[in-house]
Amino acid sequence: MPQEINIVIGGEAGQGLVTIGQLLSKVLVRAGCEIFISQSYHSRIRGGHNTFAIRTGTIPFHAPRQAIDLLVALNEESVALHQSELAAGGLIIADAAFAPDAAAAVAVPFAELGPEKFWNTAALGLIGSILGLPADLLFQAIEELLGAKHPETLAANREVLDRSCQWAAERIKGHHFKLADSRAAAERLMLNGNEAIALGALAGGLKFCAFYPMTPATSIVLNLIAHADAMGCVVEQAEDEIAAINMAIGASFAGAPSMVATSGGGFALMTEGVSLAGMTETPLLIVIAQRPGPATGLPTRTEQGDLGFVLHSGHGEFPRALFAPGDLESCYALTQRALALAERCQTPVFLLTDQFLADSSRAIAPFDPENIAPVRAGADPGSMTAPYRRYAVTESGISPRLLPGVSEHLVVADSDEHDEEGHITEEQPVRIAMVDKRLRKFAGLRQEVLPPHHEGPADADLLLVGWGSTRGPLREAAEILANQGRRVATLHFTQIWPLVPEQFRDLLATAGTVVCVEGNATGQFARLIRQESGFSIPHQVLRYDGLPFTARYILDRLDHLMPKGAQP
Amino acid sequence: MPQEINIVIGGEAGQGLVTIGQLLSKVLVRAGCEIFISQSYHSRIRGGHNTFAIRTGTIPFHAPRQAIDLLVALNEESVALHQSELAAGGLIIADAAFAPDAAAAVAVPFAELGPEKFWNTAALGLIGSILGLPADLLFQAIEELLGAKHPETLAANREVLDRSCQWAAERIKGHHFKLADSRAAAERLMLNGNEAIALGALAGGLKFCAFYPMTPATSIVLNLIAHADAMGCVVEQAEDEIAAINMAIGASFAGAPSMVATSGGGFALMTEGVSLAGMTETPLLIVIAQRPGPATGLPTRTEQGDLGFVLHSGHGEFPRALFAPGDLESCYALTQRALALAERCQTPVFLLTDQFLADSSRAIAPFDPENIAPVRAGADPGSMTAPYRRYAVTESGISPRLLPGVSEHLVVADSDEHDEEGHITEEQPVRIAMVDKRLRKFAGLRQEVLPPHHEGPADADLLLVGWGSTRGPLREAAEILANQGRRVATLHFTQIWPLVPEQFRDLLATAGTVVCVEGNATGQFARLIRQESGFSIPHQVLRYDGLPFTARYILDRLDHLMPKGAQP
Amino acid sequence: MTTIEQYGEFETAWCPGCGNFAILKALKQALAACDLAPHQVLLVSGIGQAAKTPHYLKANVFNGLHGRSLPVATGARLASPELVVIAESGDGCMYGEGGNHFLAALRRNLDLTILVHDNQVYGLTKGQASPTSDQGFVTKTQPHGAPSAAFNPVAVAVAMDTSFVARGFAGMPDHLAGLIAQAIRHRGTALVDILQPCVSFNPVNTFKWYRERCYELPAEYDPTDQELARKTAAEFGERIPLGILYRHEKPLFEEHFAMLGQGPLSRQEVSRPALRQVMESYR
Amino acid sequence: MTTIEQYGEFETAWCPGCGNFAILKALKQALAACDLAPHQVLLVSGIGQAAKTPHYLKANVFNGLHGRSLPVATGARLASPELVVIAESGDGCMYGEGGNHFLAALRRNLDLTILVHDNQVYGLTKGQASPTSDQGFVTKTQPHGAPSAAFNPVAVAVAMDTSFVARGFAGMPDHLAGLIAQAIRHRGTALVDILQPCVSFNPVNTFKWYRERCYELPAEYDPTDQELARKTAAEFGERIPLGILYRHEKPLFEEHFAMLGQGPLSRQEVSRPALRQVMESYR
Ligand SMILES: Cc1ncc(C[n+]2csc(CCOP(=O)(O)OP(=O)(O)O)c2C)c(N)n1
Ligand SMILES: Cc1ncc(C[n+]2csc(CCOP(=O)(O)OP(=O)(O)O)c2C)c(N)n1
Ligand code: SF4
Ligand code: SF4
Ligand SMILES: [Mg+2]
Ligand SMILES: [Mg+2]
Repeated sequence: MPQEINIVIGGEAGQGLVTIGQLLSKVLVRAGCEIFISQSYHSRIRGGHNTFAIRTGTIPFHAPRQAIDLLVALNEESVALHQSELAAGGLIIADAAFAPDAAAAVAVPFAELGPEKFWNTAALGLIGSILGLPADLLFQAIEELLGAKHPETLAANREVLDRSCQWAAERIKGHHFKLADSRAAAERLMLNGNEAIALGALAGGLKFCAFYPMTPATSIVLNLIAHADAMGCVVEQAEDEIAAINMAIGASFAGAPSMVATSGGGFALMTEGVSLAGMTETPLLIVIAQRPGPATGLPTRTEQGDLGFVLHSGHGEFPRALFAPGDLESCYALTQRALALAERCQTPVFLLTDQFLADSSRAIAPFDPENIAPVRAGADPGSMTAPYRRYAVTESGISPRLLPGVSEHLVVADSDEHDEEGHITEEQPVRIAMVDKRLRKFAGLRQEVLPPHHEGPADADLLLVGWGSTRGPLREAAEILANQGRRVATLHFTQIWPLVPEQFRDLLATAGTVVCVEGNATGQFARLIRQESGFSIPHQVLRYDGLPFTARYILDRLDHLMPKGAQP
Repeated sequence: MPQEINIVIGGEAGQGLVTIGQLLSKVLVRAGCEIFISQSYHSRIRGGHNTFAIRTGTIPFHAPRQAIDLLVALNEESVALHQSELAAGGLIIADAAFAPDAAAAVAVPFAELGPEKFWNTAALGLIGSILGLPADLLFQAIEELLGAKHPETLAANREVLDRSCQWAAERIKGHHFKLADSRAAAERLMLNGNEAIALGALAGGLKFCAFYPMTPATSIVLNLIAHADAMGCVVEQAEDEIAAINMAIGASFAGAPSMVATSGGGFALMTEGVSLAGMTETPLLIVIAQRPGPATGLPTRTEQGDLGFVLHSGHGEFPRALFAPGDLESCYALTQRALALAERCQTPVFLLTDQFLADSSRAIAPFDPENIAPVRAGADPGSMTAPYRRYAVTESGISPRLLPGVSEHLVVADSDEHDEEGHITEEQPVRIAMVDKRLRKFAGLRQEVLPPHHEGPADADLLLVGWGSTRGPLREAAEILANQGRRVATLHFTQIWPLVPEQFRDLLATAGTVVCVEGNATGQFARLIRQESGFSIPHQVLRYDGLPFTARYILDRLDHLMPKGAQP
Repeated sequence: MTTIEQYGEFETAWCPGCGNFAILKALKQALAACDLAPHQVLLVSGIGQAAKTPHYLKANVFNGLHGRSLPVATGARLASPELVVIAESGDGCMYGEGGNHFLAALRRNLDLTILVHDNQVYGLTKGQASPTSDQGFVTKTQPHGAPSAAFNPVAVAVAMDTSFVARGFAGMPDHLAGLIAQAIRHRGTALVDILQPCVSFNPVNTFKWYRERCYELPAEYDPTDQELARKTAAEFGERIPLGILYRHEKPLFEEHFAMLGQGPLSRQEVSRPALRQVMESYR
Repeated sequence: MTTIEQYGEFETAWCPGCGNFAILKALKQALAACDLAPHQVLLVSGIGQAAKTPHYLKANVFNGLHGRSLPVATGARLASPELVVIAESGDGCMYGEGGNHFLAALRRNLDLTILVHDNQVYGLTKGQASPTSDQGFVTKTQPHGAPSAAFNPVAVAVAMDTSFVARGFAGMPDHLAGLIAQAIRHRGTALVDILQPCVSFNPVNTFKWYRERCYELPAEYDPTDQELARKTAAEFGERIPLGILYRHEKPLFEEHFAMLGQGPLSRQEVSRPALRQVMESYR
């Protein structure tokens, strides 16, 4: 019995491959399997070639796999595009009309299994039986989807389902795709990265979000909206991104823990607002889900190309922090941390994700809704002595923040350089005091930096360095090499700014070969590491074709760095 | 006779100090003196404390001086604010009403010299006679200003002028402010940095500029507009900065060498457009006149705080170049170079200046209007084979650029990732080819990088590193130290990106103490140097109070770096 | 009972003779007339001479970016429904850089007051044409005269069926104070475009120029008649109507957000049970 | 004589049944009717489903950023007065993200055609409310219905005295082709708002919905009567008028730039003597 199976469903947008995929995932989770789902789609509503990939088995997965065990091709194009990726012993399920005549191919007479509108159910049945999933579990999923309203439709579906399972059981033999039964708890949450961010935000006390739709960030907001009423969170679609960030700043000023979510192009329009948040010292969470640029680029693909831009965004100088989650758990945790940090340091905090992390799902252990510490905005007016000074110069650089209207204290915020009370000034000494005050907050930020996560021997021959969404593939590549007996380690960053060289300089220095793995064409993070630590990472594995990293992709490019013979 | 005199006229906006200053400057230039003018003003139209400083003498100056020889105080505030800056032997000229009773003060009974509306003329007469400038030269300047329309006004002015000169000649004695006569040619251009940029742009072939008003960039555009009809340049005030940059991109696409000019906050709104220019490979000159941020900051002051922001502006990855002129001559030359480079490499090119350089004037040798090589946009359609491919993949990365409408070839530009013809694509191989093509242009840019300007011994004990507008004060500080027998050198950058470490790494390494001097609070250029060369500059002299550097400011902060006794 | 004195007296950075002084006074008068204490009020402005106004009276203030007063005001209003929110800025700020927010704000109809100091010029940046500059208005940046047609904010506001549309004049401060007070009291988005002579950069549209043209809408004028309002709002030139051009009630934007019924968001706790249910939904 | 075939046939990324197909066809028809060769035309678009249109016919194309088609078109037009410039995009692009440019373009009156595929929804991003979505329109992002009032582009355009204002419908392609042709021929800025059913994300404003409401303006309708135009343009709901709502000549923006008389800027040399004089002026 295989430890894992990589199932890829391919077809056109609108053919229902997502429905099949989601039903199948649900059943797999209930059957106690681990799963990792990644999606790829075109920037169009109908047509185009899309895939829904499910990597499932008995061990947890954190990255997609290239080699396909079970290819479910809903159209001919899918066969053409993916046949070559079939793993040894792999299987292609396709309609008799266009199934290739290859040993690995199963030509399915869908027409015989049922009328066209039930072919999704048929496909589900086939896959289910190949994987040895109980038909009842499959049907239950369909039932939940369709609801009890139309019993006759349900009955018809059940018929097609059974017929298909049967057909598969008889015709598809000699394949070892029956999944070993796994211990994974059935009671898990099925989340993708954007859903985890939305949950983190709500758990962290988010009360306001303004946005302008932009792939791949929109689904974060969709999830906030779905729960807005239940959680008392105001979500407003703004007229543009400039409005979005200024609304969030206004809401935050007035006491609502606030965020915006966008992608590179939309974020570009927010950069003046970022500077405003820095100057007015207004807490703000800015979530950027990256996609390949420049400009419109590849709207539905993935990249890590906006690091330098986000890190330097906004004119003038002010403190900031930047997080880049590496998995669902950190999407949830870091969003809460970022919200709290923004409020505490009264400055913009960034969360940098990308389409890969946004759209890839796993079934994970539920979060504990009791174990949260939601942000509460503003200080207690009672503790304030009059006249209240919004920008009182303090040692930490953090001034007491009151909310307008909650007391008789007047709160004055200003985008011009200002005095302690918030009024415009051009006095040089005040200017210097205010710049120093704002920058002192940076020292505070530096004190609570999350160190990078190091796995493996400190004196490894090979050290793979990465940040954000590459965590899964990075670790899988390392594991594979380790299993081949190589002394390999990974160093993964989830806080990108501030960077504290003391936390990692030695690890870089003591390791043998150091390779930086990142999803862009110019090695932005490697440059940042050199800027902050002076250490030049000699090797890079880069990807900028819009597709996510896989262990295979990394390993292939490591080959030339490895002593021959030691090849993976 | 003194080699130089530092004259500061202080008063309220609206009191006419700029008129006095400009008239005086004109006369000084005609008298063959070298001059350096710097202005300081508040962000308001009337009132506030402004100064017009003229540093004049027999040697060329490239920076303002702190110590004042001749303070002309048009109001009491000016006395209070600047009395302490008076140099030994310095003189204060003020109305009897508020002149301090100090030895250095001359109480002038302006009322006796003439009616209030002529007091500017009176002040001019006083200063002129103190400096020993011929009254006729002074009067000629007034004539040119007022024109011949009202002979009676002129006569009245003449009277007041003579009376004032006389008064000064009799009452103000024992001061050695008579200027040594100088050889400087009278036939010079009086320019400030923004005027030099405008001239450079027009000489470089600029045909289109779109802008949204923003201090301190607006005067660049004002100068373009003043000559727009004569030079056949279209200048349009856009509805906002987003429109400005997109208009410029549209105009450039259609064949007009184009630019935008703004300051940090306005530029923030342009960053998406920067990315568009990078993706569509549209030539564009972007001029950014810096002022202190964040946000609105200090609108009328100076800073070098936007370097990192500009350098990383725009989402995604594409090649760019960034220049930062250090004086009027390089404002003129680099603007032309930037325009040409943008056209040749079909990518955005930046010119980074600031309020100090923008508003400080000098009298300089005229530029040669024959010695120019204006940009001509686009390639020759005749040379093209059909089908024309706007983004044909080439070795240099530069594709033949045709202009729409000039031939039957169709020109297609796209902000999405595109194929060679310019049409939307999501094909991975095409994506990779296009990213590589665009980035190959970076190699071309690297080949023609202007090396930093190094002055002084290669193995100096002290190396002062700077960029952009700090050139003047940097060199003056070095000269002063050199005159004290110190082995000091300066390394000044006017091209900030790309950086070619081979051009300067050794100089940094071999020098004794290295100090980076820049007008911001976080040492942005020093960070960039480390990022690109790995070299950490150990010392910094920073300024972020909104005022320009002076030699004095730098020297005071170098003190602690110098062996005692060797103090300047 | 709030008095105008409670709003204080401050030194300004305006030119002597500027129309802004009268507007500032009218605003204080209106706030006192509405019996609002300074801490109940939030003034949001952009950047410009007009945008400095909030610094010259006692109130909560957010002086943000050029052109962005409306989004900030919108966010603040949605976060804290108890605040009386007034967005105040210049014509360039509101109709130029901020044009898109102006359209969106009128479509939203939050309970919000919009005061525009309309001097038909960019003052703080020294006299470029603004969206409301008369076509042909000559400036240093428009030596051949402003090439675009002037923007008529009240005509557009009426065309967009804005809940409250008025025009005032700095030369008639008491009338103006009355308009501002009614705008603040109005339930919905209220626009007051205020003709404001700029003595430094607008030599054309002076106090005299406006006085010769402005007339008060007659008592019998019916501001609820949209067709009449369209016609009247279009009038700007030889004669300029002052007063409430158009007024009608419509549903407030706030009503679409149930949670705003519970007061300021800052006072609303995160409910663990609700969060648990939310998480369950991802099972 | 140009034929519609010269504009070619291309595979699109649109959904079967989308209103865009008819608009694309009408555009080609209009261009052929105006006897324009592909290389004489520049199509400028933003981002969205509508904005993909220029990729589906032969022409010069600048497919720029979401919301920014108008400034790019403006710059291109000012640089090259010989190009026939058409800005084409969706309702979100033109009236949402690009709202401020829409206002500015109408004020400028360049010789420019603006085609808006108005499907009252954000299509490419999968169905959020757009500025023209009916108030209350339910989407995933507006589960309680769009909270803002719908933007009426033609009403605002008429209020701004735009030179040419028309509304077409994808369900009447020949009528639409006629409108587009007249818009292109019109000397000045011409807006054509095109009702375009989105079969994937707008289940409300369908072909049927529009058919039941749309009516052609009668022959006797006088598009030069602004008061009538204001009234007619305001009509959108039970009945929706189609045709040229408002039309009148006014001076072209281009006329303010003498150098545009000398043809494309790319062909104009830098004059050394002129430059010398310019430099002299700094003596
Ligand atoms: C993004 C941005 N662009 C430009 C500016 C420069 N700026 C400051 S005020 C102003 C115009 C002010 O005009 P208006 O809004 O009419 O106010 P007024 O000064 O006339 O009262 C401009 C363009 C800025 N601060 N920010
Ligand atoms: C600055 C920016 N913000 C957001 C987006 C995402 N986006 C792409 S198309 C679109 C909306 C399209 O709606 P519309 O203009 O009506 O065109 P349609 O797809 O309906 O034809 C959005 C929000 C973007 N590409 N750029
Ligand atoms: S510049 Fe004009 S608007 Fe500004 S303060 Fe002076 S007069 Fe008033
Ligand atoms: S989503 Fe709507 S607008 Fe876009 S192509 Fe499909 S039907 Fe047309
Ligand atoms: Mg104004
Ligand atoms: Mg649309």
